[in-house]
Amino acid sequence: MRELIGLIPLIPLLSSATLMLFAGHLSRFAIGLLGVGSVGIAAILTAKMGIDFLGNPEVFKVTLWTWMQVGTFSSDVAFYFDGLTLVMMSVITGVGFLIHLFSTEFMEEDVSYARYFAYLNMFVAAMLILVMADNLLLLYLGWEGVGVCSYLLVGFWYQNSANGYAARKAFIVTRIGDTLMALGLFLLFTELGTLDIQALGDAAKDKWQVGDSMPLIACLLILGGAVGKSAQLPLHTWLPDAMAGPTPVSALIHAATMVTAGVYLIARTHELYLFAPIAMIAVALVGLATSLMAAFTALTQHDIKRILAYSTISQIGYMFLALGVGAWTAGIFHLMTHAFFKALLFLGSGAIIHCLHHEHNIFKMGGLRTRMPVTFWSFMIGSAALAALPMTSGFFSKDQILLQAYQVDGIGPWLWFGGLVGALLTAVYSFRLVFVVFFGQVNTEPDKDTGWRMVIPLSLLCILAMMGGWIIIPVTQVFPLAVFEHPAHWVEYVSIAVPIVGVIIAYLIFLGGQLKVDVFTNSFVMQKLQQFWFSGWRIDWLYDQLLVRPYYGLARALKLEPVDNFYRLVVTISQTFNQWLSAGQSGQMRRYITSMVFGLIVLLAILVRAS
Amino acid sequence: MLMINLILILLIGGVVAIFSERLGADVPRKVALAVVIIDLIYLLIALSTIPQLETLQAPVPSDPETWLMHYSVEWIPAFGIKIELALDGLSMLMVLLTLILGAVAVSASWTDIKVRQGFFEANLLWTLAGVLGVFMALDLFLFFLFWEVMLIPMYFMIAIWGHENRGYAAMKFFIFTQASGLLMLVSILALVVIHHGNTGVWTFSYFDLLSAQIAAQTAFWLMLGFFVAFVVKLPGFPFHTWLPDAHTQAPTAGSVILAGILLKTGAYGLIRFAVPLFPQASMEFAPVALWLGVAGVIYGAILAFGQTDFKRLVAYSSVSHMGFVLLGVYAWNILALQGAVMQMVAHGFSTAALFMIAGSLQERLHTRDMREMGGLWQNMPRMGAIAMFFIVASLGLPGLGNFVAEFLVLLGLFQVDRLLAVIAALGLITGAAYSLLLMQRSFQGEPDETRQLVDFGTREMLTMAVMMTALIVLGIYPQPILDISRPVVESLISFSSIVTGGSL
Amino acid sequence: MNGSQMQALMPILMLSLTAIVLMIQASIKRDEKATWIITVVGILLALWGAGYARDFSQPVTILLQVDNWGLFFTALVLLASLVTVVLSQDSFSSEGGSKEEYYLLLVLSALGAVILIQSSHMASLLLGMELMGVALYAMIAFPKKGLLPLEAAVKYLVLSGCASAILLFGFALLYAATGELSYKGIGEKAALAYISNPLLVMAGTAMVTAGIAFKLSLVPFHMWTPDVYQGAPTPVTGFLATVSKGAVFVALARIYMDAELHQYESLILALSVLAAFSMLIGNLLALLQEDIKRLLAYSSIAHFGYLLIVLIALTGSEMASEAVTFYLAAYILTTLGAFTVIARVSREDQQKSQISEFEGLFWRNKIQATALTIAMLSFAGIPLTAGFMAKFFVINVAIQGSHWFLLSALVIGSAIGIYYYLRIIFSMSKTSGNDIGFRDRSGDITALLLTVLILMLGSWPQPFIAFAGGL
Amino acid sequence: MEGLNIPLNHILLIASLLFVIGMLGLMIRRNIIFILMSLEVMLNSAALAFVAAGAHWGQPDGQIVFMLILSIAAAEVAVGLSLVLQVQRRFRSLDMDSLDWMRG
Repeated sequence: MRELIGLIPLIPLLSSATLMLFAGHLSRFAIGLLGVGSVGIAAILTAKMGIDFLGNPEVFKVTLWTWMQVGTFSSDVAFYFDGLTLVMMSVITGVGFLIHLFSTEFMEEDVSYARYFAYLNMFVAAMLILVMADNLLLLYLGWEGVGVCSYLLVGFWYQNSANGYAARKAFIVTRIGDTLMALGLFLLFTELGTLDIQALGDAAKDKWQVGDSMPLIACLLILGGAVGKSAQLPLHTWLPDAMAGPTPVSALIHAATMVTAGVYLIARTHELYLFAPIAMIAVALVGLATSLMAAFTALTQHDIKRILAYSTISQIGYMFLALGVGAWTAGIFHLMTHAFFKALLFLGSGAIIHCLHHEHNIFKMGGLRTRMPVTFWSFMIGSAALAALPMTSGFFSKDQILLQAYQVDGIGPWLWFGGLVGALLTAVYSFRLVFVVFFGQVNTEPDKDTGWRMVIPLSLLCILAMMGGWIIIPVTQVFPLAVFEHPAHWVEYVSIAVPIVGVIIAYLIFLGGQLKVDVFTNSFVMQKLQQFWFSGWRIDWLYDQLLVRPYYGLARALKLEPVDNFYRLVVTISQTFNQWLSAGQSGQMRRYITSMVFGLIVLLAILVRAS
Repeated sequence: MLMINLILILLIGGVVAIFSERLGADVPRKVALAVVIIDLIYLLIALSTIPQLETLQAPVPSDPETWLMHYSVEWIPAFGIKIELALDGLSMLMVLLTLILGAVAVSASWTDIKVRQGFFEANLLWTLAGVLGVFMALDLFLFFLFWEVMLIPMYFMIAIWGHENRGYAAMKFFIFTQASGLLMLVSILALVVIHHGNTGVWTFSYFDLLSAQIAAQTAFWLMLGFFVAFVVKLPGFPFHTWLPDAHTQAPTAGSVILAGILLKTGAYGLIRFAVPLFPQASMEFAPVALWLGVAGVIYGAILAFGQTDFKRLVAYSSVSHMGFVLLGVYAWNILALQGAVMQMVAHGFSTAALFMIAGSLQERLHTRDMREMGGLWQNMPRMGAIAMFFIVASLGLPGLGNFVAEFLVLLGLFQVDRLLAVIAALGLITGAAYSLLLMQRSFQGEPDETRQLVDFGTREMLTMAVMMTALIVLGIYPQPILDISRPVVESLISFSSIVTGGSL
Repeated sequence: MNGSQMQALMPILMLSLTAIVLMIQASIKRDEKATWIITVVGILLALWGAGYARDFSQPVTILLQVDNWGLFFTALVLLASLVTVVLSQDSFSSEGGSKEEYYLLLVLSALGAVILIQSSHMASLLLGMELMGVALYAMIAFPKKGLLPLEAAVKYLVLSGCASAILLFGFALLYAATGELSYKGIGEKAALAYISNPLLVMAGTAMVTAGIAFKLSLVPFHMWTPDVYQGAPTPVTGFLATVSKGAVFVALARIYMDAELHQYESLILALSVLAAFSMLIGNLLALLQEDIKRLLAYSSIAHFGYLLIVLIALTGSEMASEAVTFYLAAYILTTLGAFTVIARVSREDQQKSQISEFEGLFWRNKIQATALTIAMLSFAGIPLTAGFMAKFFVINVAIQGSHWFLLSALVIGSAIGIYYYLRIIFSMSKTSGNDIGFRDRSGDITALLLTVLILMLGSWPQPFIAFAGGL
Repeated sequence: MEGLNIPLNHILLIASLLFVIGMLGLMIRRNIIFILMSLEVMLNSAALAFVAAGAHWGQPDGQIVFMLILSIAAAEVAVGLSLVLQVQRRFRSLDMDSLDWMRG
């Protein structure tokens, strides 16, 4: 069975290749079957491996072949399987399967049906390779692979240039992070002589001391990669734009799996981070700042998918916070629950968009509670989990994060407080969404209802979003045991109460109308602030001014090849000489004689001078 | 003799192609394809009989008998000039690449050559012959001869079958390479004269000249002569300006050969001649060369980003990619050198394919201006998908050949100079920027539904499949290639007795 | 003078005999065909004579030096004359419609060249040079049509006369200083005279150099070249470029070596200046030239600059004399090849030597276009052609003599040169409206033979190098 | 003959003077006839130098060369004058400066 682990990414990959090569020869049904079935098989295989593992929790490694071996550098195509891998694989194949199934209905009318599933399958394969990789180079392969698939899927509807722009932005911004990560790999290899993740940990123990500068630099570089892929400050700007892709793609790639790869990466390399406490704090601070920034932004958006996108950014911020405070398990746990409820929310929004003629603006929706009951309940459950209302999956994971953040020496309470503010905002914006979209008057009539291929994934995800909190993830062997000392009870009570308060505030403002905030929000300062938040804190604008425009300007300035000017100058000089000299050839013989006389004088001068 | 035959087959094939035009306009291309494939098969059969290939005995650079093949016969004894050809792992890779891409080139211009097909195919075959000569010649005189002579048929290909501004482009190409070639000739002769002065023997043989004793100052200047010639061909910053023009104006097959093979002769020259002949001087010069390499990587990428002409963009991307080769060579450790070799091979395929796509677009749209393209995926989905493949290959997607190359080069460079590696790594980002822009402007965006365009047919798909397979294999299982070049690279490093920092 | 000496003079005798026969024939019956045949036969006999005389090489009186080296160039000059005769056959006509006298002049001019090559004495140098020159004036002015030949002839006559006067005056000064007129004599006495009267020796040397530099059209004595090249009928231009310049260079080399002039550093310096300027200015002048004959005139200026390097580096290298031999041979063959094609394409029409006239030549006459291409590549010094091996020799000699300054001038000049040689090739490869092929058997055969020789010399030079080494 | 014992240098000086005069003539004169005359002056200055040098060394060679120069000058002038006739006929002028059809 273990040897067959390679099949898990291979099957979606083969399916993808088949779909690309024989797209024209397959019926839509066959395409759907291949696309969904391949991920389904992967999911079943994963489940089998999971059951085996839970019965006999033994870590193993399967080497397929040597990828490259040059000098002392060697990297294999090898898979490593432990609890963490299992969790990630389960999320990818499980949630992935549901989203694939959902897609068959969502994309039903699209002409590029086969292309869609080809990309999606390829993504699943790449993502699996990412989490299964035994060494950082293979991980990097998956890492870049998912990036390309994300690019392809964001720009899936390439006919619209805006989508293409969003896709390119997504790829290039994450590439910046990827490059930092690549540099991190170079540094790790140069310092530790290997890229095998397990070997790295051992080598680090031999060569590094806690607090050294090398681990700090290396960890920061890896953090750079994680920040890019997980859309954290300051490289988060691509994710809201990436919503240009089909909604199931947003669910799978930009909510459940790919964007959490950064969390996985840091968790996977946590042994290195243990040598760099400053890097850990950096991770926590990045996470907290991102989660607050994104929460404020989500509050002001009115595109349903952008709200969810900012919410994703914010939630990943929580995961980073968890990693930064050493709550590895809690971080991964939140990763999993987030995958459930965020996929649920995205799919729900997909269903709405699907049924509402591709309407994205929440203020043009409303009253959908009765029109689309399944979707409504999905949203309710999803939002509850997102807001971390008690007993939902989100509650368990977020609570753990906040409590463990509180434990950190020194800044712990501040981190906790920041997290709480975020939690409050989360509750507000998520229920703002629910109240605006599903209650009130009907602004747009849906023209169809959700079919079974949408209902089943939604229902299953509802269950997971509700019950996911009780799953115990098998990562105890992976991470060092957290010294968990239960904080004072008031801390816990406050943590539980804050989301509920948030929901109430949202109700009062957006549904009940009891809380009149118009005067407040219409004030000049608040207007400006709202605009500021709406624009995503003008970070896009900043990058545009600082990087994009200068680069375009540079490219435009250099377009005509300034280096060639040198060669043109040489040519011009030669031509000028040619013209001068040619002008001398006037045809008048007396000039010729003069030239000869001149030559004679020169020769005489040279020769006689010497004598 | 086998190596001579390889060249002769192509030369004679060219003559046959010219005369075959009398049988019909479409005969020469078939002849050309047949000739290249025969040559390839001949080579493969011959290689399969070499016992060393299995054991991969490390060749000693100065001992020709340890090479895979060696052939030597007197030519101009007055100067000790011999017809001396030899093959080791590195040249074998290059020869294989040449012949495969040669076949691709014939296929690439299957339909776009409308006049004087016979002469065209002849020039193509003769260029290939010249390139083979460059890769196999180990007598410096003979090497120089091939180096220069291969340009003439290439010149004709651009000058006769090129696009609107072909005269200028062909001229620029020829003058750049010839002028720098003259410097190399002076260097070669100076080297030989010095060797003659020391030993009283006239010889142009690589194997003898490796041991030439040269004063440091002189060696530096001589090395510079070689360096300039090779870097112009590579092309490295700031000698690259001939390339965009030549590429843009050349017919498709010309671009394919130029980008796929001809540029590699520069890299090959650096690895084979410039550094081993003058190890000490090269070491001293390495920092400058490395900076030039980095400059090429970044500058090429920025300029590629600014272009509106499809082929020009790809041409500048070559400048950027070949910058990595320069970095790889002058980092001069086994990682970086292997990376450089990989880059030579992988870039050969990826760029050749992109030029072929550019050629197909020009044939169909009669323009290379990307402002007049857009949404072509809609019209030609197969071509779009293939373009996407090669574009992600060229931006260095792991799993494809180019990534292995760039990764190894950067990793190797990192051991030597971290700052430079960091700057060069920016090339990964800028590379993504121009690659995706290319895709966006040509294949994505608003489609023009009124266009009636023919998608890739079987011939094109087959050709592309060859290159795609090659890149995938290079990407996920590069070890065979690395193993072939490893002994060469290792021995070169040990021979030059240069120890550059790092853990290697 | 004994019989053996007479045998040594066989080529000269044969040419003289031909001249006499031609005169007699012309006075009996004017018949161009017959004249042509007699000329060809005469030159062939002289060629045979050159081979025959190899067994009798010796100094013939004080005036002439018959040796293998000279005989080789004699043969080369005769070959060039032969090609000129073939090309002249139907390329232009004189006042009266036929041109029997032209062949006579050609034979006389060739005779002058042979004498010049074999001269070892100032008097024979003078005789040879003037015989060659005066006949050439008339040849240039021979065509009845157009003003250009006449203008060219007058300019050449006056300027050449002036140069002769300078040369003579220089020799007079040397004679005054040394009391000798033979090269060897001058060489023996000059060193002594230099101590007592350096001014006289150096001024004389300077003027001799100037006179010869004119004939070789070295900068700044070069200005006549383009006008004469352009104005003269193309076969005559070819003759001038090969026979006249070749013979003068051989004479210069003889003076230089026999009179041991290389010991004077200031002379080396003067020659270096001439060479450097010739290489640079010659190439620059040719750069944008539209007339192919003028272009080749400028290119010839550069080429004699390259060749001069060999003389300058004479003492530093063991292979200088081979280098001179090889370079001159390569240059003469290449120039002949080029002018053969130009003569066949432009025919009588002076205007047809524009480069644009050569557009599409590849598609009109493959053989001649290929020949011109090879010739241009040879001029540019591309491997596999004679020109490359020639340049190879020059660079080799220059490196051995460590003349880095001249080498850089050579490299820059050659780099410029590539442009204009290539321009001609490019224009031939263009597709022009005029794609009608023309057939021209004698031209094709001549061009083909010369091309084969150029390629042979370039790709299999060993036999020739061995031969040249034995001269 | 003692009275005629002029130092060689003096004669050479005069010859040089003549030579320069001829040269200046070439540079200044525009009429072809005068140009040919200047040429004669230059050639004759060389001849004079030869004679003087021959006398200085007591050799006949100088005078022999003088004869040679005379005949050469004659030949040059013969061809030259015939060309002059042609020039007059075709260009309708003897102004050397008008013969500038070829340039560049």
